[in-house]
Amino acid sequence: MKKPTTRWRGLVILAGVLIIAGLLLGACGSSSSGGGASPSAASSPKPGGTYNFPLTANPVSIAPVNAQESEGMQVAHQVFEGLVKYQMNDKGEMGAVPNIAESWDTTDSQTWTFHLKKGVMFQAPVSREVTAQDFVNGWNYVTDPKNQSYVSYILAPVEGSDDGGYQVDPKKGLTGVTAIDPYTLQVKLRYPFSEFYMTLGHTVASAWPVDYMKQVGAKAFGLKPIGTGPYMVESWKANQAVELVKNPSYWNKDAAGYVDNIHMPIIPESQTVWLEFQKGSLDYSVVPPGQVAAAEANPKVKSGEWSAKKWPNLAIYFIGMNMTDKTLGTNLDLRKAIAESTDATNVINIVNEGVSLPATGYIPEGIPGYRADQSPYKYNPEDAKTIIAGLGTIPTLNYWYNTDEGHQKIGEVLQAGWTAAGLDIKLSNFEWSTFLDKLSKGNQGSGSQMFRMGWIGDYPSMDNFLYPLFQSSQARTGSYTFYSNTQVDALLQQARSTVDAQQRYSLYAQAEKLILTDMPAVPLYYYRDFRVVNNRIGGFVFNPMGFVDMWTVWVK
Amino acid sequence: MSLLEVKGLKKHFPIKSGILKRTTGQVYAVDGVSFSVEKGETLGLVGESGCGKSTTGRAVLRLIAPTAGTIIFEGVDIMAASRAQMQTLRRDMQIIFQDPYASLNPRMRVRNIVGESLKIHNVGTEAERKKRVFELLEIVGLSTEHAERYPHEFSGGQRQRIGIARALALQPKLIICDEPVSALDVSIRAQVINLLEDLQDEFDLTYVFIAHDLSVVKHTSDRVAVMYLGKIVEISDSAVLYDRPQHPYTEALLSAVPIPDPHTERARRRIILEGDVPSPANPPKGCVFHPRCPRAQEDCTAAMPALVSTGGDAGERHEVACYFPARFKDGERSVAGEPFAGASPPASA
Amino acid sequence: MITYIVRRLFQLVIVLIGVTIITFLIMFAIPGDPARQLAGKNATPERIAAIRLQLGLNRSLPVQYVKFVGRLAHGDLGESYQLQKPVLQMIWENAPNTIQLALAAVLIELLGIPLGIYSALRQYTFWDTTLTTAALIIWGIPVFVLGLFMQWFFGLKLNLLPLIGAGDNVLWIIPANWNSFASLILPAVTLGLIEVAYISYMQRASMLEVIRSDYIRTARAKGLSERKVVTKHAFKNAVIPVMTIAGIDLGALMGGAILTETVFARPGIGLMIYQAIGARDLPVVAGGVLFATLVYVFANLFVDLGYAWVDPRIRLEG
Amino acid sequence: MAERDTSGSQVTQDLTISTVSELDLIEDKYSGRKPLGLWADTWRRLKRNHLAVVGMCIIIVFLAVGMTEEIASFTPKGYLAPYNPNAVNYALSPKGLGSPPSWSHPFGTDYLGRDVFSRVLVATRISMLVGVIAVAIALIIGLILGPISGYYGGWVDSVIMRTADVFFAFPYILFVLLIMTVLGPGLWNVFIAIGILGWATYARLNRGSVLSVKAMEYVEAARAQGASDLRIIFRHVLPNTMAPVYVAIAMGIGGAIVTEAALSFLGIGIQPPNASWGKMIADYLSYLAAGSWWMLTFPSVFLVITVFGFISFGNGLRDATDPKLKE
Amino acid sequence: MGERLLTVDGLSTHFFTYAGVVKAVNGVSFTLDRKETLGIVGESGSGKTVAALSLMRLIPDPPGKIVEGSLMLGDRDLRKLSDEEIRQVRGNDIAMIFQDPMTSLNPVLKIGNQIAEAIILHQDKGKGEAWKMAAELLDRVGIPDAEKRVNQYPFEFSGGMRQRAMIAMAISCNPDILIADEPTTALDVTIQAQIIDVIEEMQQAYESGVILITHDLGVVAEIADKVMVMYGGRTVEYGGIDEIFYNPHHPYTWGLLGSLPRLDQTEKTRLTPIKGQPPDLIALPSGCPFVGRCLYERPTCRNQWPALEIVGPEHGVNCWIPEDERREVRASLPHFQEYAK
Repeated sequence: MKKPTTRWRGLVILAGVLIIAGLLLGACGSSSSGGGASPSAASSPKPGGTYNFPLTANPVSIAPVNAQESEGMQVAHQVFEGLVKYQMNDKGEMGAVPNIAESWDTTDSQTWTFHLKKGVMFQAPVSREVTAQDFVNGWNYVTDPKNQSYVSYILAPVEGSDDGGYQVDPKKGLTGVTAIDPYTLQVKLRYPFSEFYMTLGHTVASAWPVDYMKQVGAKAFGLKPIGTGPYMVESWKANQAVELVKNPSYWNKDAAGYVDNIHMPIIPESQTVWLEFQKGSLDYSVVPPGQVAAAEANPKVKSGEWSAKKWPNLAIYFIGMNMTDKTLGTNLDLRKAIAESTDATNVINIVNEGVSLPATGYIPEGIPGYRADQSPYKYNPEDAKTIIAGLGTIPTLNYWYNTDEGHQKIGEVLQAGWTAAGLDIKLSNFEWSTFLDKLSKGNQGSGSQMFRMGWIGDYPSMDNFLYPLFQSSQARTGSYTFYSNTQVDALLQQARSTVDAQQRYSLYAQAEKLILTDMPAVPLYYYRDFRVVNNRIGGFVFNPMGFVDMWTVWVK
Repeated sequence: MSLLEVKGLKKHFPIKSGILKRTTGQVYAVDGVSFSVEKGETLGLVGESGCGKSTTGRAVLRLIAPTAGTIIFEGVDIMAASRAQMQTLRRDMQIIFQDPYASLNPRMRVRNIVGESLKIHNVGTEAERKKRVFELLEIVGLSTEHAERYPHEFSGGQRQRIGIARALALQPKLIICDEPVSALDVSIRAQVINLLEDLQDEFDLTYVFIAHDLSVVKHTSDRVAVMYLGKIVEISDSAVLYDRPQHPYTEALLSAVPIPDPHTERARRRIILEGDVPSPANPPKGCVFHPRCPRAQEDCTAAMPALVSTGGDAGERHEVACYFPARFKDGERSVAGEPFAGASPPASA
Repeated sequence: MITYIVRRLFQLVIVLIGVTIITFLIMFAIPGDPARQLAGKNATPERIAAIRLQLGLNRSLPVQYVKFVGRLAHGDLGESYQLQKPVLQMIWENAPNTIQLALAAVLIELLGIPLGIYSALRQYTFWDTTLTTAALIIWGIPVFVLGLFMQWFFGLKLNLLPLIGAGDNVLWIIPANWNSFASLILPAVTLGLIEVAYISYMQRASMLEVIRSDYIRTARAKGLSERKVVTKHAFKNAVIPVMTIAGIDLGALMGGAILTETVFARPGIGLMIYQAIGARDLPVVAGGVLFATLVYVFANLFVDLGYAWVDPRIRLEG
Repeated sequence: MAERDTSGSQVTQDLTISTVSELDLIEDKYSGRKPLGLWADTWRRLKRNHLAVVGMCIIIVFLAVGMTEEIASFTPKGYLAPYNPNAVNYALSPKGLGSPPSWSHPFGTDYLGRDVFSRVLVATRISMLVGVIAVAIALIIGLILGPISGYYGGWVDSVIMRTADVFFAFPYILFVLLIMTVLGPGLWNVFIAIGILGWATYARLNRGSVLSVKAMEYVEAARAQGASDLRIIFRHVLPNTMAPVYVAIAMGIGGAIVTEAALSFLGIGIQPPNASWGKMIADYLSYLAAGSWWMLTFPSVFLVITVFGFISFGNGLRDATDPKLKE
Repeated sequence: MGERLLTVDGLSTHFFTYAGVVKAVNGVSFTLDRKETLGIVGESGSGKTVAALSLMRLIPDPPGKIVEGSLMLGDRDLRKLSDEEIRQVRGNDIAMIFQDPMTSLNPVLKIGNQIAEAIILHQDKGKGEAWKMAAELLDRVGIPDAEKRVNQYPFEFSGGMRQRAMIAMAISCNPDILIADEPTTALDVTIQAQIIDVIEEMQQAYESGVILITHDLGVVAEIADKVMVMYGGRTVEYGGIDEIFYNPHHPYTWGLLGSLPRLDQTEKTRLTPIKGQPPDLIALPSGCPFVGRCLYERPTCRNQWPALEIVGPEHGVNCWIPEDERREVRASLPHFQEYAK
């Protein structure tokens, strides 16, 4: 069957392979051109319409008991309110301002009295006024160990709780919290804590009807919880979407919200979110890695149809070092050299595409009391090289990160910098659970040495960026560095009980400086979140706690 | 003493079914076969496919484990032999297979195929073994240059010669020839038959010659056993059996074989049996042949007649398992209306 | 027949036990524990210990397994650690999307049958070579690359179809409205297209074998037209083995759904299990794997029954 | 893909008379030149299949590249590619988006300014290693258990085959994922995870062939000569059951390379700065939309071509060894 | 005899394989009359099946091709018919029974369907009627319970029954010519006797011409009227049944007859096999394919194919050995001593 016509066959095959493969893969190169719709002129807020806001994961929980990760808390933020809420002041600092509480007073920072507003109503179908007893019930519920709240640690300072935020004796309950009368709530702490009121903006401390929950059952309540906020949960379909509707009988007429519905589809891949946004079905989008510049240059951004902006976030990315490790723990020079050769600029410019800001300390800008340039070890690769050359042979060091494309790239840039300084670095990644497990066993020979870690503020206070991370009893689970310094511990304790704000800030700053000098963790950058929003929507604000106050947005 | 004596050999294959794959039935492949083979003689084993002749051959060599029965080879009970004893016994008992394509390992050179048993039994040195292989090849009519080739380079007849050389390697006493020529073309078939005959004379071999082709069996065998549905129905000296068959099945079988001679063939009376051979999983009650037997009577449905010696006309060894065998007296054939004295039907009939 | 089914179900139980044991063993060998995952990143060891106690994770592996099997016998798959929701309910919610996806993918795979037959009948022609080459290239494209390309091209560039999600499932596994049907297309094509290559290759081989068989020669000897020979005599014989493969693929696609569901953000069993692995949510992983296995085994069983139904030679004996 | 066990146990019965039709004879004997060795025979048929030949060339080229890089990895330089595959050069990656193909960097550079061509070349080594070693592991397990299962039958067979059933029923990617989670990331762990799950395919495949081969007369002949079980299995049975296994190996290597890519996409697998094609695809995927098409395109093309090569070669091999599929 | 049905003249069918040209059939001529049975005898590879398939133009193309010769069915040249016309011939004018009844029936179609199919195709009958006829045909070829059997599948039939069904299928359209290609090779001897009987009976009933292809000279002796002996794609000898068996002229025919063990032999004689191995079809000599195995070979034999020599009424042979020498040699062969008179 040797026909002459068979000769082209091999060629066809090869050409086919190349052409089809090329078509499939190369075709994706160009990006779509912009549509023609002109942006509507800015107008004043008006009610109605739907806001489309994607969630990037199925929330673990959207009820106060357990809302903990950003997605669940984002939803809860619209539905629940606490005694205080976080707001930025004129100086660009976050602070806690009264919300359900009208005011509070304390003399010793240990006993606190909160005066509640009248007329704060639970959403339908509960539709009754919120009283101090609701807080007592709610806090008791979340700190009761059998209710498996994993965020109750926020209430750990309250008397009757242990360090983990569980009641010491569930029979007695959370003894520190009592309702003096329907509008007065008294909280006794285990120790003086001047910034206690700031922690109470956290969802876990919100007002919610425990009696109603007991009526309908915890599960039903978990799917459709009732709060006091401007939006109510209409439905939550796991892995599909959360739907919110406007609360028609919201108590606070000043923040009643404009849009009727908030549609929150759950889309795990950022690439997909971004595509959906470009199609116009979302009003808000994250931008996948590598596409920030392209997004900023997008014609629709230029034309004003979309807005693209970097929003500061009260969060820090740092490189932890296991202080119990033989090589790292005892060698301050090495840690210093590592800090000096940590190439934050390229991490920010190359990997983060200029979105984040270089960190000069552990406390991000926007926290009251923030001080710039706290770290004594500036980027200085030449000096690092000299130090390392003087240290003799240093064994290969591990750098660990949890499995993620971005963390990997950061690791690659850091590795390049450290390698240039003369270190030998081995990158390894572990899936999140394993990662934490190994880090937490850093003092038991799990091999942990250097690793990436991040900290997102629970509440906007200096304390929150130092105490849980570096206080001796906390460092093993906070920063996973096993850092311990009695001087730092003393300073932090002193700061906690100091009522005067400026004095307190100065104590925290001293502690921060001390820690930085010991360098158990290299601060890499402060987060900023690059978000593109559709200007169909007005009033969008992305607050530094990572939340969007959706009651301020409106459809133009 | 016979070289080989088989008594009551049975091989039943279980039929498994049901949820737990329990045995729910049996295929009675070989069901109570007895015969003996004298040294130097050829016993032919004929029958149609499914009659159990090949199974019998393999069971005799314990290539498949018999279900029951005794096999005595040179006075040694093979059934009781241990693994090691069996190993030694295998030197004396060999087999030649039907399919010259399937019986040679396609991945081995002829040298290794023929010499394998020498190696297994540690016969001689490497050089001696090589010499022996060359010798064997020449004995079966191949040349030494064939030793390095692979089986697929040979034609069917040549392959069968290789198989024969392999069987001869350890100078066995008994060779089971399992349809050794049925896959070969007419002209080659004769070559192989002649070779087998020559070897028998030269090495004093004893054959059990299994075949479905009655002409070949007649040509090669001294005695012939006819099998039907796992049982021997008739066994006799070759000439006697072909000349004066007593069992109706043997008669039918013989008459069905066409003779390559138009005049003779067209003058013959043929007995055409009705229907097919029943399944060995469900053999008929009574005489296994009775549903197809032209002579069947009521008696035949009760029990399988035993294989008994009829003495024949001239005192030959002739055994038949039939209630109504043909009898020959002074060249006259008669089928008794009454049961033959040798095997009385059960009283209940 | 009944015995056969019963025996297969009996085997199924063995397979399920094996699968659950393996799942348990693996989940216990995995570093990191569910309690930590639940307790949050900075939980204290005491807190983690408390949660372990609550979840019953402090008990030994065999004890937990026996408890699991005991509950399973009552049709209870337990409750998700993370969502505190019955696993059965989670499966019930996620299964329609996955089953839809797998079934649709199988339907798309079946396109390989006409392609394979065409190739076989035109063996060594230009189109045979082209089709075979194209099929083999698609075979090698990783499913996520193909999926993202599909999203980009059909979802965004042409703006024809939804990029992600599953729409609303009103009628369980039937995509009853445009929304849920449209959102099925891209993932199903992505998942199915890669197997089209496989099916068409198998079909081609099967057809080539059948077309050379004796009974095809018999059919030709009867004077049948070539079309009739192919459609009446060859087709059924050639398609039966390929249908078997397609049926078994239904089960295999359950696994393939993980990647597709991730790319297309399609809430389904695959995505559910994937997320549960990350969360060390043992009951969900075990339940999900059990479900996927059940689908696989039942798909196999139905294929065998179907096989016996179309092919008279096969008798399903116990 | 799922393999199906089509072989059942057979009851040894009297062999029916074999019939070789004349046409078969012509096809068997004269579809080629004079009888050659089995391999030569297969090769003769294989080389008529253009797809398979192209596939084989692809395999040879990439295996050669992979091997060269493997050897080079032991040299002080550590690679043979034109540039150090891991050398970061921020100047070549303005805005972290890499730079497009140029004369000095024919495949462009990636987000860290690394030379994509060099990375693709060096990644060939890892991808080939994943394919070859993972399949080797699967093969070793499968080719021990398969013949044992098929040859001995009975409860041994039941245990092995039921275990294989469990492995088949377990969704594959999920299984690999779970094993990887247990083992943690790392090159060898990728080999092991992919390899350890592949055995069932080979075992089942081989068992089927063993069942048919052990009924062959030459196996009986060996037994008749007193050969031990081991000798029969390894000298007579196994060598004759390998043809379908070779095919499965070719396809399996292609499959393993794709599976590794999937693992990389899910974020587990090869550790940076090492790279396989799959890892590169997963890393570069997001840059496509940013317009840096070259990062994704080249490793993808390499991967697709290689998998194409293995599968078309495997398919061709199957056709060439399948007696029923002769042209 | 009866009317001439088929005249084959110089048929050559070659297979163009990668290894070279296989001359499977090389210049074969024969005729067939109504009610006549032609036996084509030869060993495997002799070209007998290919010759039969060529008649129906069923040679797989590629690689096979009828390269030469005329195949006259009555006054129609089968080689010149269009595809459509040759389909009309198949099954209708010429029908065929194949060697292996196990594989020659479609396993997934009911027996009735497979028989009725040809009836519907060629006889313009409705489906119901065709099935009824199918049942009658099954009954005719001796299958009990035919009414029930038509609704069964091939696997429910035993080998002998399948071959009966194949015969029923072949005679369903009352063909002029029935080709039986080794119809009994795969069957046991008692079943073989049944099948031969059926074929003979059907031939009588339908007055067909039968071409019986076999390697079994016994079967030929039983039913053939004339015999064609093939070797290496060539006809080496043809003639009436008695001529071939009692007056053979070709050394190959001698060899065949001499190598057969016979059931009716009374004393045990040694067989006289043909020496050597079957020929390699791809490297056939340009002369007689039997060279190398022939004991009476001469130099011409290798290079030149001998012309047909008529040695008796309807008896031809292709051999270079002079006729008297042939007679002499034959008389010396042990096998023919008893015919030597």
